[in-house]
Amino acid sequence: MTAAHSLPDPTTEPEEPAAAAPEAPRREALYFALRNPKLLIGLGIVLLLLLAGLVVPPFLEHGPNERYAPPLLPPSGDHLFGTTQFGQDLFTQFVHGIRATFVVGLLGGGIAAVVGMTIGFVAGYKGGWIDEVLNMLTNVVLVLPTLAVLFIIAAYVDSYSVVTQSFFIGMTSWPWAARAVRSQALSLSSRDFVDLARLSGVRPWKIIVRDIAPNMSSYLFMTFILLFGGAVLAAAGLDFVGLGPSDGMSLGLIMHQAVKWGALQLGVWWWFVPPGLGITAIVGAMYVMNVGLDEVFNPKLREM
Amino acid sequence: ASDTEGDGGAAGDYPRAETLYTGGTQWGPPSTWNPLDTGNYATGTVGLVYETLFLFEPQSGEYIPWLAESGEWVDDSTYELKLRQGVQWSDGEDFTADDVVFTVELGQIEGSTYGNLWEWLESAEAVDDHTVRFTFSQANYAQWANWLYFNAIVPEHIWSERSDEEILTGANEEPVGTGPYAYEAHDQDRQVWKKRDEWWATEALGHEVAPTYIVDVVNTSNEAALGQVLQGNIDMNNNFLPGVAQLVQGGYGVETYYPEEPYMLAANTAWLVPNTTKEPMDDPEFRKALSASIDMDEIVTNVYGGLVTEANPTGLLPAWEEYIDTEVVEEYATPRDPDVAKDILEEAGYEDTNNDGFVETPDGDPIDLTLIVPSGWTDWMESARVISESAEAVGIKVTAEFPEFNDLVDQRNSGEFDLVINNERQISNTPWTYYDYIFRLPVQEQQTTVNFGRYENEDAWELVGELDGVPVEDVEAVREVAGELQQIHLEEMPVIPLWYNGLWSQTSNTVWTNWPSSETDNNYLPSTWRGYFQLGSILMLTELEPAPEEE
Amino acid sequence: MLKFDRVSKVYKVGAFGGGELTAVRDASFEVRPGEVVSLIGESGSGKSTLGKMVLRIASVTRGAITCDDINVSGLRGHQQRKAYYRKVQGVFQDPFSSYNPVFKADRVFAMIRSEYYSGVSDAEWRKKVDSALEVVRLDPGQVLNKYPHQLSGGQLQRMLLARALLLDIDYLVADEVISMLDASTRIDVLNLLADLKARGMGILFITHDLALGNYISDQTVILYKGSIVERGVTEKVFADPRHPYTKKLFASVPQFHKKWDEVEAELREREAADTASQPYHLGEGEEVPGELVEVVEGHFVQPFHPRVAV
Amino acid sequence: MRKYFGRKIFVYVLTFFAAVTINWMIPRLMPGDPIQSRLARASLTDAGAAEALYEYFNNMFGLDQPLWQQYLNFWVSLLQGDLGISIWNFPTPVTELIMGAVPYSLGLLLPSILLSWFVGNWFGAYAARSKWLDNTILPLGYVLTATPYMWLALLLAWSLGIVADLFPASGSYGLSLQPAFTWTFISSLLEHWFLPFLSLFLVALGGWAIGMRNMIIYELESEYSNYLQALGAPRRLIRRYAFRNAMLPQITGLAVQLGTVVAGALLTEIVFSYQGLGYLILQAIQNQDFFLLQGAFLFIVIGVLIANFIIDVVYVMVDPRVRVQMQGGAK
Amino acid sequence: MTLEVSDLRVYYRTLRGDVRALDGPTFTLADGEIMGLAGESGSGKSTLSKSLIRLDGRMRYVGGDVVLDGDTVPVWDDRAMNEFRYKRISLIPQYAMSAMNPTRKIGRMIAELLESRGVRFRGIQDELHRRLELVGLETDVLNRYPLELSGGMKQRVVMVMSTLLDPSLLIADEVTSALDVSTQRAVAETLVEFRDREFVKSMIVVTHDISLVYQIADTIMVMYAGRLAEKASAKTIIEMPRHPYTKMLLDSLPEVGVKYEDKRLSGIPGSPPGLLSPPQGCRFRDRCPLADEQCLEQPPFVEVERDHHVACWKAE
Ligand SMILES: Nc1ncnc2c1ncn2[C@@H]1O[C@H](COP(=O)(O)OP(=O)(O)OP(=O)(O)O)[C@@H](O)[C@H]1O
Ligand SMILES: Nc1ncnc2c1ncn2[C@@H]1O[C@H](COP(=O)(O)OP(=O)(O)OP(=O)(O)O)[C@@H](O)[C@H]1O
Ligand SMILES: [Mg+2]
Ligand SMILES: [Mg+2]
Repeated sequence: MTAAHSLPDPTTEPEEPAAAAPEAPRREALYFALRNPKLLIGLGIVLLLLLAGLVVPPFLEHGPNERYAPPLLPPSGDHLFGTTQFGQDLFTQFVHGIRATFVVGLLGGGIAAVVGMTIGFVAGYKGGWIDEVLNMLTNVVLVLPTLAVLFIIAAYVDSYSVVTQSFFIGMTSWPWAARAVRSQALSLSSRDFVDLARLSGVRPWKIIVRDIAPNMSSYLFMTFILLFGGAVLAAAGLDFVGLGPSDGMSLGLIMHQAVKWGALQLGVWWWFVPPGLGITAIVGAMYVMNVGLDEVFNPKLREM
Repeated sequence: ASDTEGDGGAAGDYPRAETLYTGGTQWGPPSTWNPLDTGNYATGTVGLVYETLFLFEPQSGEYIPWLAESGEWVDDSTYELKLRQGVQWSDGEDFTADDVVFTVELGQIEGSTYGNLWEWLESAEAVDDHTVRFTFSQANYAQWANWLYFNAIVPEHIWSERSDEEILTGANEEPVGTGPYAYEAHDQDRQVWKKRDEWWATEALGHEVAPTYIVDVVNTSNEAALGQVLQGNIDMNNNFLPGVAQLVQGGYGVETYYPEEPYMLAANTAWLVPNTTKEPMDDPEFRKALSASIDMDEIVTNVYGGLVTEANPTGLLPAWEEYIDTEVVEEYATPRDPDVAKDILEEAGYEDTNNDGFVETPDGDPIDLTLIVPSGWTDWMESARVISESAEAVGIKVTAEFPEFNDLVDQRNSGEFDLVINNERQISNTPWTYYDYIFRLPVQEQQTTVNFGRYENEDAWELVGELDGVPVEDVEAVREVAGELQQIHLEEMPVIPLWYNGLWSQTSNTVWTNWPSSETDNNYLPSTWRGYFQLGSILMLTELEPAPEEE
Repeated sequence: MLKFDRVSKVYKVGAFGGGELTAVRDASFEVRPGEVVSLIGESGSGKSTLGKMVLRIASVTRGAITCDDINVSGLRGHQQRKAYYRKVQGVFQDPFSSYNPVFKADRVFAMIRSEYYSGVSDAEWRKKVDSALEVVRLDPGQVLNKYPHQLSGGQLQRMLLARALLLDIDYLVADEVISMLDASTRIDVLNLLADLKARGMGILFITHDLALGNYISDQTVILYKGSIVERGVTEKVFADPRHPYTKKLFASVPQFHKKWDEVEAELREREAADTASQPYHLGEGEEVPGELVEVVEGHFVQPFHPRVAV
Repeated sequence: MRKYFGRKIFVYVLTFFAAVTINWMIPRLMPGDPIQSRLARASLTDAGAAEALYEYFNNMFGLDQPLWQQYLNFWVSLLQGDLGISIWNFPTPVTELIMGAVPYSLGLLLPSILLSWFVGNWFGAYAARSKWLDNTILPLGYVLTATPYMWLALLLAWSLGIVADLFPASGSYGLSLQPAFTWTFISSLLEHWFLPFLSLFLVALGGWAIGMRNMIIYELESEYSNYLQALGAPRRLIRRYAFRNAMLPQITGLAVQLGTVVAGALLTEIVFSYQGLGYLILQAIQNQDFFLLQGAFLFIVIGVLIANFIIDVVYVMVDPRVRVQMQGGAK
Repeated sequence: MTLEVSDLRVYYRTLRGDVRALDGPTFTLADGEIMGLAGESGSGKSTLSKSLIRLDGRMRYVGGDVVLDGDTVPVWDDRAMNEFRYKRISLIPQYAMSAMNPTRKIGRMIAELLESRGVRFRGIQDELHRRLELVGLETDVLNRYPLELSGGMKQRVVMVMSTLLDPSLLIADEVTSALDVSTQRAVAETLVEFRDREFVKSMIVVTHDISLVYQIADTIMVMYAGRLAEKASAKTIIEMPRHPYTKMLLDSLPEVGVKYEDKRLSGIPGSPPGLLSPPQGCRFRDRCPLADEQCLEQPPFVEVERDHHVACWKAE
């Protein structure tokens, strides 16, 4: 939910290459993508962590909550990230936590993206009173202090799982995305090719999905990335105050436990530093990747 | 940002050397100073301000006359109390027998915490200014003794003008008591008390409380408390502090009652309460198997790091050791051993018929139990996980869940839960309080304080009444009745004793020394918990000594 | 016949739709099959709005547009609308933005196919496309399977015409179809429109360029601030513009061979002949009526205050 | 103009209504009974007493009425400025609890929001100046925005608070003090305030810097910049213009971010045991203290709405584009 | 001679190599001359006009000289160019509509621009007011935001602003394309007025509308694919074009009064070559009906008649 504004509002359309670039824009994008250090570094980190979350856990002997080692060991060869008060291996917890982080990011960001984009598209495309109503809805949700609402929901919802958590995060974090998508869709739907599609008797939702959306696919993707980051941070916040899912493992939960068990006061830095670092790395890498993408898709920015 | 009415304009510092900082009892801003609001009054309201007739010191088992000079059973239905003379309320009025009578009679207000006293108390009358006579329809020695040291006496001249509601739930913002301290100030995060030089005990008993100020700090969390302890901001803390063993061993200047495991005195028993109205927990064999399956070592060493000890099979606290019938225990206790658990299950017909790795009931119904523990109670949550794991190891499917506290209370009181951990009864003058907790009948729609498992056993309940009727000094007689109850408990296992929760207390010698310790003569309970000043903790304050000035 | 009967359009404008803007006011005229009607006016005069109303991209606020006696705004349901678009189609100003840049250009054909000819076999469809492309004189091999940016503006614009032809339409709205094209390719597209007209198509040709309007149209409609100020048979309007606005337009068109001053002088000469007694000269304080006056057969002018400059 | 604000206010009222309703509804529809829990804490030995007290409290808090009636009552007393009495902290009025916390929360929020906004924008503008700066400030900005509020708070509490012992790591002022206008008190207040402030400030800082940097790059590419360059205007002037114009979207950005920052402050307060609304809300949630929760939440919502409104007004004042548009000027 | 451009080459850097957008034009512009620069889209008109004042990030100066009033113009040196900009060479941009800072009042913006160029605003204020009145604007516009003006008004403000320091050379790039005919005329006539009043010495008016340029220009220069095709007086170009491209271009333009039924015009078949690797020789070769072997060689831009330059072997 942060960095909503770090997606600039290119009300100026991506200019037409016209005669200038007879090369397919996609290939050009790929060319710049492969040469954009921000994109590559960001993507690299994200993939590395994703891989760690996906591939490593099945190879680990012990579960994330298993108490099998001596307590509070600092990082060492046996326990890369050290152990907890209960002799749980923090590396194991970390890789499992990464998993949850990605799940929340994908699901929460995904739900927010779907809701935000749907609302943004419909509002931008349909206009009129539908736009007004949706706009109002967006504004209402936008002004709500999301995390506070999430606190309340999370605290009082029964059988709270990662999926439910993602759902609620998704349902509260879409407004800025809806706004951004709406303004894009608005300017796109006044373009002639949309009118032409209408004249071809294509149904509105099909026009949105097949004509408008593909034209802002990079923008949508970037929006999703920001929503992903927002969802991860929101989930971490919830987990941290102990309002996260009660089962499973997440980076926020590790921090929660670290704090609860006095890691801070006892100087057990290896308990609370890596999970936060993990979140920062994932989200930060995503954001940096986003700038890279922006530069790839936006010729104006490439010169910088 | 503050509400410091009554600070008399003396805003400013509390000199460190004269101030005792405590913490661990107050979990929210101080909001009421009403001693009758037993679960919510600001830390110290009873003990520091309001006082009781006696103290009961569990370490020695002694009843210490306090506002009362003495008391005795004249006959089987009459108790006569001699009050101390020369005691004054902090507003200068004399403390008299009328105050005591008035306080006892408050029990007649509907909703009073000791309303049930009047079920067997017939009357209380002031014989003279310093003598009160109580007439009983039934002599419940244990309960009466308990009442005498537990309940604070309030001044009639102030309280008699109040409405019933005000008396039971009012904030009582300017508490007038007989105790060694008076209200000084409070804010969201603290309560400040100031020493009263006119305290009666100084003259009468030679007791003098050492600190001029007591600042009780509101807890936000255990870990914040840990930080404050480490920084020397708090002299005595009564939170459960994770990792305190390391602190004691590691030269952080933090001390506990025992210098080594279990570090703490035992304060109460943590019980695993099965809902005996539900299948299969209605089967004592199953309950025993469940009890046998629990890996207590894991909880004691890994979860608590040795801060607690496994409870006696009867669940009675060490202070009640003399009431335990060792023969009964030897004969009837089920050992904690997974193999034993498996045997019991097999014998009782619990088998894994559908091969999912978990046993089914003899009728073949699958068993899938949920153990609830309040969300955020980290040590219990961790313990619950251990219990779930060890139960599953013998084939009983138990899942640990962590609802919000209120939700848990709801499930617990209404009897919806399967398994819950509870430690509501504290140490007291008599094991009666524990058996009352375990066997109390009749089972109500809402079980708010006792017998959460809704276990019904008329015989046992009758025995509990009998126990109440045994004079508290008669150890032999108490043990006899208690022994019978222990047998029922061990055979039926309506609640499963787990461990003794510590009387969490960590102290620092930087400003104050001579804290209660097993190593010294100061053996009073080191606690500010509600109800513990009456258990002698108030005397701990009189033993404190300022730390020698450092060069 | 495409008939405009006192058509008006009001847009809501301003921040949050506070204000109103009348883009078209009481416009009435007709487009007959086999006829090109030029709609001429300055920027913002409401030309495109009229076109969009025909194409149902904008709604009609007042009045009615009928196509062969069917009220265009009265169409209900997806099927009716589709049937309508089979008869009436449009081509827009900017050939580059008429194509979705992320897809190949011939997607405009594919859309027609999926909506109207879903049963047609590949071969048959191919033939249909080829013949439509032939009409617009495009080589299928050169334009199919290419991205829009790989084609020239003229090619793109012609493909759009071919797309309209796939539907055997009766009426075409051509909204500034050539203004974005290079001078050298403009004329080809214009010629093509003329050919279509010869095939019996009715064309609403929207432009701000008088010369182009004149080149192919039969009827001319001059639009000024949303109102029709003059209309009629093209020759008559061009030979003898009456309304001051029309005259001003004429005087401002850059021409070869004639400089602006010369044109203006010519017009002034003619104006002298115009007497104040003409029925379209309003007296002091008279309201401008909505109705046009027929000055010569087939030449209508909106009455005006003669001395008021526009 | 009036119409514009009329509409805005309508949206605000609607938001307020929706937010407050959600907040009213959710805790009540959830399992658990705050009064039972309150009584449970009192360890009443007498079942009859429990019942009587239960009824008394239920009646006093109006929880025995049907839900719709409770809802109506709620609005009625809200409109009278009565937020009720805290259940958890009975019998303290909710207003008193909140008023005790709000100054602390505001004291954290206002400086951190405003300062981070100004400094962040300044940094961002600075970053857009050269490739070198861009490559150093930008990644730092991203790391900062990507940092979970509480983690940064933890790091600061640990490193500066516990290890280096430069600042206190918890509380809002020294335990030996009483609030007063003395230097000792104020310096203690500031000492305790610094770390929570710093953590909020830093996280927000990154976001603004990035936003500004992106905006200003767009502005520097704009046509008026090009034109000015073609006329030989010095970079200084062009940057100034770009900065000013890029600042405007950042103002709206501020409105969008407010909710997040407030939430971040809740987390930070929790880490530092700071005496603000964060701790109150958490307690209210855990104790199902409907009234306190309503009150605290109400306060946040009103705060966010007012801030939004101020931002709206400011925006209209500083951006001629919006102003002209609203006055129905030439398009 | 105001301006002498010789063999100016400016390319665009792209991924796949240089786009030779401006490939060696050589021409002169006399004092007081208004030169229309015409040509189809992509022929390099804007590139030429930009080269004379400011190369944008992707443009690369390759070679050639520009001399203004006897001084070499260092077009390759952004810093040194600042001396020339505004004071001696000025520009009315193609995007005049959005050329002003939307959040500054116009007057303030002009003042700031002038001060930043070391000119005292006070000293020039009266002249500014006079010129605004000349173009039919009230001085009140200085107190307004750009947003509050119509397109035509903005266009005129920019014109006044650009010429305030009486530059020798003014480049007007497509300043009328976005306007409708009547405004177009007013703006075009103002340009002539500026020259007549010597606000500017000479002017290059870039447009793709030959008929418009014919109305105001003294000479017309036609570009094709980054090169010059023809330059002559306006009258000569319209009436006696020599280059086949000019001829065909003029032939394809309908005029008021010409009707399809009467005279079917035809366009120029084919399209201009890509400038990434343009063909050797005459770049119009592929579309030229007269082309032959000779055209494989680049025709020089020669004076075939007095003040009539053509780059075509076939133009005798
Ligand atoms: N969607 C819309 N919302 C509000 N106003 C509009 C909208 N579309 C057009 N207008 C306004 O309606 C008027 C007529 O616009 P229209 O597009 O019909 O003009 P036009 O004659 O086609 O102009 P141009 O030559 O520039 O294409 C203009 O003032 C325009 O600003
Ligand atoms: N940024 C760029 N990168 C690559 N090629 C460019 C760029 N800008 C222009 N070109 C190419 O340079 C050539 C000349 O462009 P220029 O803009 O000078 O044409 P023009 O004659 O002004 O056209 P128009 O009439 O459309 O403005 C064109 O082929 C164009 O494709
Ligand atoms: Mg089984
Ligand atoms: Mg089974």
